[in-house]
Amino acid sequence: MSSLGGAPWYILEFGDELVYFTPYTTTLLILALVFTVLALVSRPERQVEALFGTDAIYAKDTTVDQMRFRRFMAIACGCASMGAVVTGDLFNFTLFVALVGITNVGIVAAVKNRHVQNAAFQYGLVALTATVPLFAGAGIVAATTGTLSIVALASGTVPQAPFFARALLCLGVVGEGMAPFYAAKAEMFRAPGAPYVIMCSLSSLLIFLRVAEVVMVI
Amino acid sequence: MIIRRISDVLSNYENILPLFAGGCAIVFLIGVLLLPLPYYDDQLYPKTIDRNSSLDPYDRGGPPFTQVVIKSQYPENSPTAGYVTTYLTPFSWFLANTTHHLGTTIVAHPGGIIDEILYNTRGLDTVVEPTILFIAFAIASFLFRREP
Amino acid sequence: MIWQEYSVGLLVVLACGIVAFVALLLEWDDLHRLLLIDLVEIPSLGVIALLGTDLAEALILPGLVVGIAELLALSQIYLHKEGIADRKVSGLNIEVISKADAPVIISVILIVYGIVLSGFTGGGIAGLGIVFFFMARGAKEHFSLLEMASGVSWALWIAAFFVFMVLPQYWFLALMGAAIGILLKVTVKMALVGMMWGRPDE
Amino acid sequence: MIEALFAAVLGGLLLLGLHRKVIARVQQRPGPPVWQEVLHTLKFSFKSTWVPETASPGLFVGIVLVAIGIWTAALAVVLAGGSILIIFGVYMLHKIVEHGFGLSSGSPYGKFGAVRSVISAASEIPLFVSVAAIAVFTGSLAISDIVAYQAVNGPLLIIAPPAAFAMYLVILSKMPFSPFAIVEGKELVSGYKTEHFGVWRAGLEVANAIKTSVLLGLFLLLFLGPLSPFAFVVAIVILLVSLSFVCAVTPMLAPFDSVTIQALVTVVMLGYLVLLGVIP
Repeated sequence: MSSLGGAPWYILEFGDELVYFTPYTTTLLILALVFTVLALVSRPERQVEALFGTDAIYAKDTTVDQMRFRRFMAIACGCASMGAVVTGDLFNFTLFVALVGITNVGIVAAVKNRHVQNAAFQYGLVALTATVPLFAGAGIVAATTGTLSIVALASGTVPQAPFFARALLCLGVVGEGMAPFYAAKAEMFRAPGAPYVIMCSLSSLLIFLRVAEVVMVI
Repeated sequence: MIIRRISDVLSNYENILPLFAGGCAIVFLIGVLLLPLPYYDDQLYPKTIDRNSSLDPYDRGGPPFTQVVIKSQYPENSPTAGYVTTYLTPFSWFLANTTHHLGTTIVAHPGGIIDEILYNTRGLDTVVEPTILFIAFAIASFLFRREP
Repeated sequence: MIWQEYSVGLLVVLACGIVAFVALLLEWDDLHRLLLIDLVEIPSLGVIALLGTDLAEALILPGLVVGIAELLALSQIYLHKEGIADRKVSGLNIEVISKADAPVIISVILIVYGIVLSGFTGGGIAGLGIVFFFMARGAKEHFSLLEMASGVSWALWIAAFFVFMVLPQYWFLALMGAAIGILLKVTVKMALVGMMWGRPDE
Repeated sequence: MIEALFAAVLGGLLLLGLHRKVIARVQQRPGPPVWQEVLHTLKFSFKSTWVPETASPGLFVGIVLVAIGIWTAALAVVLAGGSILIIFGVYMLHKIVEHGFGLSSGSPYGKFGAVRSVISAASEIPLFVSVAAIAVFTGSLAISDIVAYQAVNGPLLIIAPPAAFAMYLVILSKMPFSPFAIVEGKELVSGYKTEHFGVWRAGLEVANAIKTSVLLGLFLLLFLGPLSPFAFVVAIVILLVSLSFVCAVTPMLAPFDSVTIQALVTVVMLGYLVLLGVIP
C-alpha cells in the first residue's frame, strides 16, 4: 500500500467505509476539483461551423435550459469522479463509477443533435452493460476475501483478491469510462459546450487511473 | 491492410456494444476456467435467521428496542450499529406480537425494510445509490419535459 | 481444491452471463439490446447474492437500483433518438373513470394507507395511488412540482444518512428522517414514472 | 524547486529546438537555430493577448494554468522520488489538457485537434503497462526505490527491454512531428493550439518544455538508473536525437490507424505483462 500511491495522509471514517487520501488519490482529487470549478464558472463556448460547399460560417449557441442542465450534470460528474478517486471501499467505488457512467450519458444526451444522441445511446448501453462486470467483480472480492475495504485488502491480512475479480473490475471501468473506445466517443464530442464535454473525458480518465491503483493493491 | 480494417470497425459507434459484450463474454469464460474459487468463511455481517421468530425472515436476532451485535469491519466507527435493526415502531410491535410474519423491522410494516447494514455501516453506499437514481430521473424528466 | 457450493453457484451464474453476453453480441436492434441488457444485469445480482450474508442484501439493492435507473434514462433517450417521444398514448380512456369521483377516492385511500404503512412499502402504495389518479385524469401540469418534491425527498434521505455517519448518537432522529424520506421518495418517483409514459391523447 | 523549474523550462525548450534542428538536418534542410523555441516563447510573452469572442473564457484561460500546474507537479514528484503512478496520472491528464485547449476556443481546427487527442487515448496505456512491468521487477513504484534497485541490479533497460520500448513509444507519441502526433497534423493549422496566442501560447510552450524535460528525464531515471549530471545531459541528448531520427524519417499516420497501432502495442505489452506474472 505504502509503495504504490504513497502512504495515506488522512483517513476519513464513514462506518465501514473509509475514505483515504494518499498523494496519488489527492492529486487526482485536486484535478477533479479544478475541472469541476472550471465547469461551474465557465460559460460554454460558441462552436464555429463551416457549411460545406458554401462560404457560410455560423456559431452554434447553447440554449440556457440546456446549459443549466448540462452544467448540473457536469458538476455531478465531477463530484462522482472525486468520490471514485478517494473512496476506500470497493463496492462504493463501483457505485461511484456507475454514477460517472450515467452522468456522462446525461451530459451529452441533452444535446439535440441526432449524431450525438445516437452516440450517447450506444455509449449508455455500454455503460449499463459495464455494471455487470463491475458489481460481479466486487461481489467476488467480497466472497473470496470476506471484506470490501481496500485498506484491509491492501494490508495483506486477508487472502489476495483473485485475478478474475480484478479483471472484471478493470473491464467494468473500461466500459463505464469507455477508455479504449474513445474512437467512438469522438462522435459525442460534436456536441458544443466544452466545459461540460471535457468532464466526460476527464472523469473516464480519473476512474481508469484509480482502478489501476486499486487492482494493484488489492 | 489489416490495421485499416480494424480501425474502420473501431470507428463506428454501432460496433462498440458488440465489442464490449464480446469482451465480457471472453472474460466470463476465463472466469469459468479459473473456477473453483475458495469461499472465505470469515465474512462480515454473517446472516443467522431465527425461523421461529414472528419477524422471520427479517429478524436479525435480539429482542426489539435493544442493540444486537453486528460483526463489522471497524466496530469503533459505528457505535450505534444494531439499534436500527431491532427498532420497531409501536404499530409494528403490535403487529409482530399479534400475528405471525407481519410487522417487520424499522418503520415499515409488511415486508418493507430499511436495512441496518446499508444504514449504519455502509452509509456512503446508500448516499451514492439514491444519487444515481436521482441523476437518472433528472435525465429522463429533462428529456421528457423538453419540447420535441 | 474442492468444489464448494459457492463455486458451483458461480459456475451457473457465469454460464448465464456468457449466454446473455453472446445474445447481446449478436443483436443489432437498439430496442432489443436495451431489453437484453436488463437480462444481463441479473447474473451480476446473482454473483452478489452468492455471498449469502447480510452484506449481499445491502449490495443487491444498490445494484438493482443502478440497473433500473440507467434503464429509465436510456429508454427516454431512445424515445428521443428515434423521434417517437411525441407519439400519442391513450390513457385509461373510460368515460366513467375520467368523470366520476371514484378514482379520487381510491387514490386518497391508497395514499393514506401508504402513509400509515410508511417506509419503502408505504411509498410504493402511495405512489400507486397517485399514478392511478393521473392515469384516470391525464393531468400533466404538476410534473415540475413533482420533480421538485423528488429532489427535496432525495435531500432529506441523504441528510438522514449523514446524520447516521457523522452524528451516530442521534440515530433515532436519522431513522425517522430516513423513513419519511424514503416514503416521499418512492411515492414521488413512482408518480414521475407513471406520468412519463407519453403525451396524452387529447 | 524554482531553480529546477527554471532549468526544466529552459532545458525543455532547448531540447525541442534541437529536435527541430536534427529533423531538419536529416531532411537536408538548414533548420532553425537550436534556441528558436526559447525565442518563440519570449516573443509570445510580449505579444498582445485577448480571449476570442467564441471562446469559453473560464476554460480558455484556466486550462493554461492547469497545463503548467500538472507538469510542475510532475517535476516535483520526479525530484522528490515519489510514485511514478502519479506521473502516469499527470501524463494521462495531459490528454484532457489538450482536449480543453482545443474545445474551449470554439474554432473548428481546435475542436478537431482536441477530438483527435481524445481518440488517441489508447497511446497512454503502454505507459501503464510499462509502469506495471517495472513494479513486477522492483516491487515498488517510488522513483527513489527504482533508482536504488538499478544501482544494485544494473539498468532496467537490460532487465526489461519491452517496458523500455513501451515507454519510448509513449514519449515518441508526445513529440512534435512524430508519426503519432495526429493532434498537430498540418491540415488542422496548429491543432489544439490554433486559437491560443500571446501569453496563453507562451504558457503552453512552457508547459510543453517542462513536459519534455520530465518525460525524457524520467525515462533515463527509470531505465538507466543513477547518472552523474554530465552523463545525464549526454544521455538525454542521445535519447532526443534518436527520437528526432524516428520523427524525421516516418510519415504521419492517419488518425484511426495511429490509434489502432497504439492499441495493438498495448495488447502486445499486456501479453508481456501476463507472461511476466505467470513465469516466476
